[in-house]
Amino acid sequence: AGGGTTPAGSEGASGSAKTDATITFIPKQLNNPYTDVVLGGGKTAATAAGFATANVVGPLEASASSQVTFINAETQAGTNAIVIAANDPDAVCSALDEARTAGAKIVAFDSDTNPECRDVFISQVVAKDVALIQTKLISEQIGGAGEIAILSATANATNQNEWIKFMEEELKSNPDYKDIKLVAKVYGDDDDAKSFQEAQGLMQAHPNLKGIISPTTVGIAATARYLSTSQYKGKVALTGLGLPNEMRSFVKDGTVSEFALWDPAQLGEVAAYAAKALVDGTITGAVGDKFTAGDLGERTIEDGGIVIVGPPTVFNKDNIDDYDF
Amino acid sequence: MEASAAAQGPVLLAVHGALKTFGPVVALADGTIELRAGEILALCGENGAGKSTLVKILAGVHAPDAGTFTMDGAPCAFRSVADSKATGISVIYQEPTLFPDLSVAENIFIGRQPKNRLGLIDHAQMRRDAASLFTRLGVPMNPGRRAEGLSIADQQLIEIAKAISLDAKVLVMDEPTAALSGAEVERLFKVARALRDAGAAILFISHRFDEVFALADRITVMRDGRYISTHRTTETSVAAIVHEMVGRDVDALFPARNAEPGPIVLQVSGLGRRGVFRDIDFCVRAGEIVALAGLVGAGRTEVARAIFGIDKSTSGTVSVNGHELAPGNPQSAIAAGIGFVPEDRRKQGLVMDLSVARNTALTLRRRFSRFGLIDFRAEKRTAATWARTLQVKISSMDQAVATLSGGNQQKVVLAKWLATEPKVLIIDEPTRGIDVGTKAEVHRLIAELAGHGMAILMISSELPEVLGMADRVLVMHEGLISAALERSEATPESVMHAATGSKEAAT
Amino acid sequence: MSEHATVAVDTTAPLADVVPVRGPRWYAGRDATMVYILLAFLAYAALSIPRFASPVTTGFLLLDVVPTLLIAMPMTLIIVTGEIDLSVASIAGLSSAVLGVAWASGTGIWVSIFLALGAGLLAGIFNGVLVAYVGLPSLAVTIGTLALFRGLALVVIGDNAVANFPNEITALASAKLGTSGIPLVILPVVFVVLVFGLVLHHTAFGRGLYAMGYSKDAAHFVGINVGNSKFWLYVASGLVSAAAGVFWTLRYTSARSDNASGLELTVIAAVLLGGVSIFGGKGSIPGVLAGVLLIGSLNYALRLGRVSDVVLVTVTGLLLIASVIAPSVSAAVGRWRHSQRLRRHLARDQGAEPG
Amino acid sequence: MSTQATQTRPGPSGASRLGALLRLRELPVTVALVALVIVTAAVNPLFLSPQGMKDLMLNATIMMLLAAGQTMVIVTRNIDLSVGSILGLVAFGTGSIFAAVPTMPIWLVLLVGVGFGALLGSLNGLLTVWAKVPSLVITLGTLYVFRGVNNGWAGPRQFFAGDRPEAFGNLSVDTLLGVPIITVLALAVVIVLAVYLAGARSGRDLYAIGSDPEAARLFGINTSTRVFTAFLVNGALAGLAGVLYASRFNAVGATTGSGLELDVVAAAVVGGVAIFGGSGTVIGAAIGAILLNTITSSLTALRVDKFWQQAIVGVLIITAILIDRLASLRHAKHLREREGRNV
Ligand SMILES: Nc1ncnc2c1ncn2[C@@H]1O[C@H](COP(=O)(O)OP(=O)(O)OP(=O)(O)O)[C@@H](O)[C@H]1O
Ligand SMILES: Nc1ncnc2c1ncn2[C@@H]1O[C@H](COP(=O)(O)OP(=O)(O)OP(=O)(O)O)[C@@H](O)[C@H]1O
Ligand SMILES: [Mg+2]
Ligand SMILES: [Mg+2]
Repeated sequence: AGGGTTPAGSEGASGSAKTDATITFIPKQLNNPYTDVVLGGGKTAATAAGFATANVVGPLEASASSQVTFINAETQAGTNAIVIAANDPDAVCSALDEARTAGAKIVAFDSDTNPECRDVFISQVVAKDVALIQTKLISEQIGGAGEIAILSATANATNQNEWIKFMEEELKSNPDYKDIKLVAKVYGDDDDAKSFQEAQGLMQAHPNLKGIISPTTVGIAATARYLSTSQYKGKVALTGLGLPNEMRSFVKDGTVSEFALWDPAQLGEVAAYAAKALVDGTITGAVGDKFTAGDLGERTIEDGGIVIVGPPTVFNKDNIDDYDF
Repeated sequence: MEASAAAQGPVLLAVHGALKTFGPVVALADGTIELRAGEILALCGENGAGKSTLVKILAGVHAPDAGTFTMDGAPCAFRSVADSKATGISVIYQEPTLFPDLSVAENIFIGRQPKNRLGLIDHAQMRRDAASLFTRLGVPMNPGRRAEGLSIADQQLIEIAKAISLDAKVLVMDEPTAALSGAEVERLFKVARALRDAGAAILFISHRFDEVFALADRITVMRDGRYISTHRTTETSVAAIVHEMVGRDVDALFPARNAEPGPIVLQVSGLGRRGVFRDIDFCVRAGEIVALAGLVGAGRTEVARAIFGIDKSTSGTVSVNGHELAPGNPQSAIAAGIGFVPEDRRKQGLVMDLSVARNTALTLRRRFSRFGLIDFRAEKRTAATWARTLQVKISSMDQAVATLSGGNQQKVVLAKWLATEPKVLIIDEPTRGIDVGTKAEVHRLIAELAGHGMAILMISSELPEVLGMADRVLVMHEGLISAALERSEATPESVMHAATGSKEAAT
Repeated sequence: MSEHATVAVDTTAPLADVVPVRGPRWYAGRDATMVYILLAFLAYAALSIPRFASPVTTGFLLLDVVPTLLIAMPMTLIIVTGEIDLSVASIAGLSSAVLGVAWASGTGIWVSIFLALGAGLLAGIFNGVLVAYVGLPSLAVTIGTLALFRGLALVVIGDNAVANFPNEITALASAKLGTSGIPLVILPVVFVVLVFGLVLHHTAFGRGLYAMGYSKDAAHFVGINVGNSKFWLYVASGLVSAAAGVFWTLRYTSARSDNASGLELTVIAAVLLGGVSIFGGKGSIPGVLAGVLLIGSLNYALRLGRVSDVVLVTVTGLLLIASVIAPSVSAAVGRWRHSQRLRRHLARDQGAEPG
Repeated sequence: MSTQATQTRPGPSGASRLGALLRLRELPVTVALVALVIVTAAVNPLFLSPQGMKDLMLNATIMMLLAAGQTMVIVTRNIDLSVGSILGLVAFGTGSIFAAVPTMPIWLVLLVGVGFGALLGSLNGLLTVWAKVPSLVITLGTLYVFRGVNNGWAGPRQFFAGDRPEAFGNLSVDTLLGVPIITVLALAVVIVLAVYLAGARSGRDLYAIGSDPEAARLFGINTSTRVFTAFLVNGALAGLAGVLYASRFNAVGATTGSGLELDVVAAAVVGGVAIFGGSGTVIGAAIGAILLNTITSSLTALRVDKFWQQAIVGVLIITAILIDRLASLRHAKHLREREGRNV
């Protein structure tokens, strides 16, 4: 018989706020600067929302199955809410199912799991918006014509793959982009050195390359580092999603002119409030449910059980110093 | 034998009461020697008497537990090998210790290679130095060759070259001749005498009394790790030394045999291995001992390996009791009833880190399996029986064979094969490194096995052993059988002639 | 001038009583120590980590160690012969990829599993031929096949992931035996462990493995077919690794090219921790079992205690170092005590007979 | 006794220079490298553009240093699996130093990095030598421990190229006669090591130790000191590689350099270093490192499907050891025939 707390009863006391509820964040990987900002926001908000304890556990490397043991341990610990950024949408599913059976609420954030295995998914932004802003930025930077390439994270990253899909569709369908040709997609596995060398390989394999989109913070920084140290600096455009703190020097030295990102801390905050609402029974995860995410105001669950955090910001020379994350 | 004029010189190296224990084993209880400049002192004792242990203490390999050591009258200690070398001691160990990946020349000069003006090693000079050493020893050897794959004899010669090149005050040789045949031994002796006459002190260990009496000025005897006595060679006899060594009289004569050979058991026809030997035709009958004689490098071992299937023959056949063996397949040879005691017991005969029991039982793995699972008890019992039969000196069956003395290791190899009760036993150098007492025992054992109908093929570089044991002698020269001599025809002269390929000896 | 005229020496001096003669005892061996450590840790964890002592733990913990445990079996035998197989995790990845692609292309699930195991078998044969018959050093070969098999997995499945495996099958992979919390898959795993244990410790083949681990030549000279033995070990390793890959795929319902990546070092660490000598010749299945379970339960206990993986990584490393250093230290202490006693003994002797 | 035996064995024979050259274990890998570069350049001329060349050299630099250090260790029949972790720790340390004291002179940082690496390497050496236990196990242990320490120290913190002085980053940008400065540095290190291993007595001792450790002990070679030194030098080189890593790449953090160990060993093996010690050269290992790095670049430049790349690298490694093996078998056979009898 397992000692300790009994798993939180499910729909028992609908609407009444629990005061001893616990929440655990499981990011894709610990020790990642972007994740760190997200979790910072999440933990602060978790306390504000009324969770008794907020924990962060997670693997040191972002492989598909590495999160399962953590979910198992949380299940056994009787955690009330698990907030997870899935490395693989399917690999974590059966473990999450067991956690739900034991009474935990599941919030996916940043990178979705299979929709059946979670209650809600907190998305940074509308996936399509992220894709479109990046295609728009690259088109502007290369003058609307030429070869471009994408340097992504891992080949299986759910969020990146979705954005890439939208980018490809947009490039095909939008007449403004008819002169832009996507010639390659490569993966840097969110590893600095690997992304660096992939960027280098792109330049060699595609001598006419005009621009690179890197929809991942590690990838864009590594690519920027390569460009800034090579003859391609200022000649090959680079945009994507990056952290202002990491990109500041590259923006200032002219390697990168504009890139985008949302406020990662807000992502964590909304996830924490959503988790609290689920645990309290205020919402069930059904489309149309509404909850208040602290200072960020009211949020609505949209189609597919998705909650959108907010629009992305575009950073450039003029505004980058206003941000610190 | 000529006694050196300097034999009465001052004591150079003195050891008194050296003690060395390995856990519960007392390897050396009272090691005592007094070595004079300009003399050759022989150290005699049974297997396990502690000779090599004493050598290793002098070499700085083992730290003694007690004992006093003086060099040139001053107390000294051999804390490390480097220490011992610095004191002027140079050692040839019982087993060759070469670096297979390095060239022959570098093996000799490692750590003291000649340097050029830039302070870097002068490889050409090193090769020249090595070549001149080999000329001095009268051995043709390519100094630039890698040491890998050299025969034991060649390795031993390199060890000798290495040791004499050190120009040490004290030269210790632990059974340097065990793997060598007459010609090389003779040359080694010439060099040793020259060194002695130049004032070096030489400690010489051998189980061959003819060598000991031919070379040494004095003989020190050890028994059970203790000093027994020292005599001038001219004032003692083999029998007296043996008596002191063993503590009783040993009948060193070869056992008398007059068994009628039975049917042919081992038949070798037209056996050949390209570039190594060819046209090997002979048979061994039940109850017969056939010796394969020849100089080192004549190809005897290679023939034995091919018969047993270690190497694949390129032509010809081997059959046991009429059944042809698959070439290059030791399992088939074992199944047919062949046992093979190889010449290099350390690398080929034994798994040094395994216990005596496990080693002895290695050949019995399948025999004691029931439904594929091994019957541990039956296995252990059989192993113990054979170890006892051969009087292997051990403290327990679980002792690793690495900790046994050379002779006792050889007995374990024999036990391992005798336990399979083979029809044919091939023994390569059966008494290499074995003391007189055991040697007589091994000879008696071989004779007894033959008496029970075992066919025995014995390879030996010791002429007396060949002549004393064999019913027939096959002599090999350069990969061919140059003579097949019946017992009556086999004399030292006829065998040596055939072995050296002299025309008149060919039959 | 033989001044040392035959000195009579008493050869029965009582030196033997300095240290009593002792044979090895099974309950004091390296493997037994490992089992004690495992038990001690489990007891400690049960008492001090909330919720550790529960059937839920058994279930999750055992499921977690299944791949390591499976692969550790052939790995033990291979390391005992003095070789190594670094490609196991890549073989698991390859089998996962094959399973996924076969299933996605409409092949029946059992046939797909069969194909996945077949891929492992082929991979094992490839390793086996290169190591056993061509005679290449296994460390080097399997560094090569580590890249090759992982690369083939990528070629087979690319950046896709196949997840829609039939529910009955994936449920089987994490099903429990009644309420005991023990996963169903443990039954075949126990069978595999028993088979490898018997083969290593109770058969002629196993004996041969130890012998060749110490000396290939000596093994060859007693008629042990070194090449064949090694070949079959690599084949077994390929097959078992593929089975681990299939289990991995079904448990996580995800066939991907990077499944099980990095597992090779975990397996090797567990095997070495279990007392197998990297030089070959030494080691046992019970020891390895204890080693695998120790790492597994340590892992789970730390996660339950929400201790960061950083600690786990560090502890694993320290354990590994301690496991090889401890015997050296205890031997050194033994030698020191022996020489102390000897010195006292000698001093007493000298006091007794002055001069 | 007779002197006949003298004629039964062949005397010394002068091997021709060409024969010696053909027997060099570095030859196959060099030929492979040259062929690869030529083929790639023929298909994609950009491959040998100044920028392409520079990238090739830069890519190989860090691996070359690691492979050279690893060779020293492998030659003594040891192995150091912890190099990736050492590199990571030193790289993060470099980032920390610049974060704390941005004005720190670069040479001092290099020195500190090398010293830090040497310290970690000497820990490996000490454990291996003192406890007389297999280095594979010890360094597998320290691989985990160093990585754990790095994780604990860095946490989620990372330092970026922007946090370091520009002059430091320029080490891996600026060139000397077309060769990047850090590559020049690495080449110098490789050459010094190569000369040491081939021409110094203590260098040759390393080969003796790897060839037969027991014989080396009996011969009186100071095995402990030599092996310890090899680990120390390897650690120092991994440290140097760590500093250069920080100069070249953008981010240094908790996971920097993880998984490098097997690539390094592979590079040495491809370069003809025998995994069980006793033979192999630093030059060979360095060429092996260049080859492994170049193959990735050229496969990309040849636009080979990237899913095939890893498989091809695997095939290459196996081919290299296969060729090495065949060459040594042929050599052994040759020797046998030359020394054997004419029968
Ligand atoms: N490392 C060791 N551990 C335990 N016992 C040992 C060790 N080395 C030697 N012995 C034991 O010490 C005794 C003396 O061995 P040693 O090798 O000195 O004999 P030896 O006189 O050289 O014999 P041989 O003529 O056979 O070479 C033997 O009984 C041997 O078993
Ligand atoms: N692996 C090898 N590589 C090259 N040459 C070898 C190899 N093994 C043996 N030889 C050479 O082959 C010749 C025959 O060796 P073999 O051992 O058969 O001689 P032998 O008659 O048994 O002599 P002995 O056993 O007395 O040394 C020797 O000259 C030896 O140097
Ligand atoms: Mg001896
Ligand atoms: Mg021979």
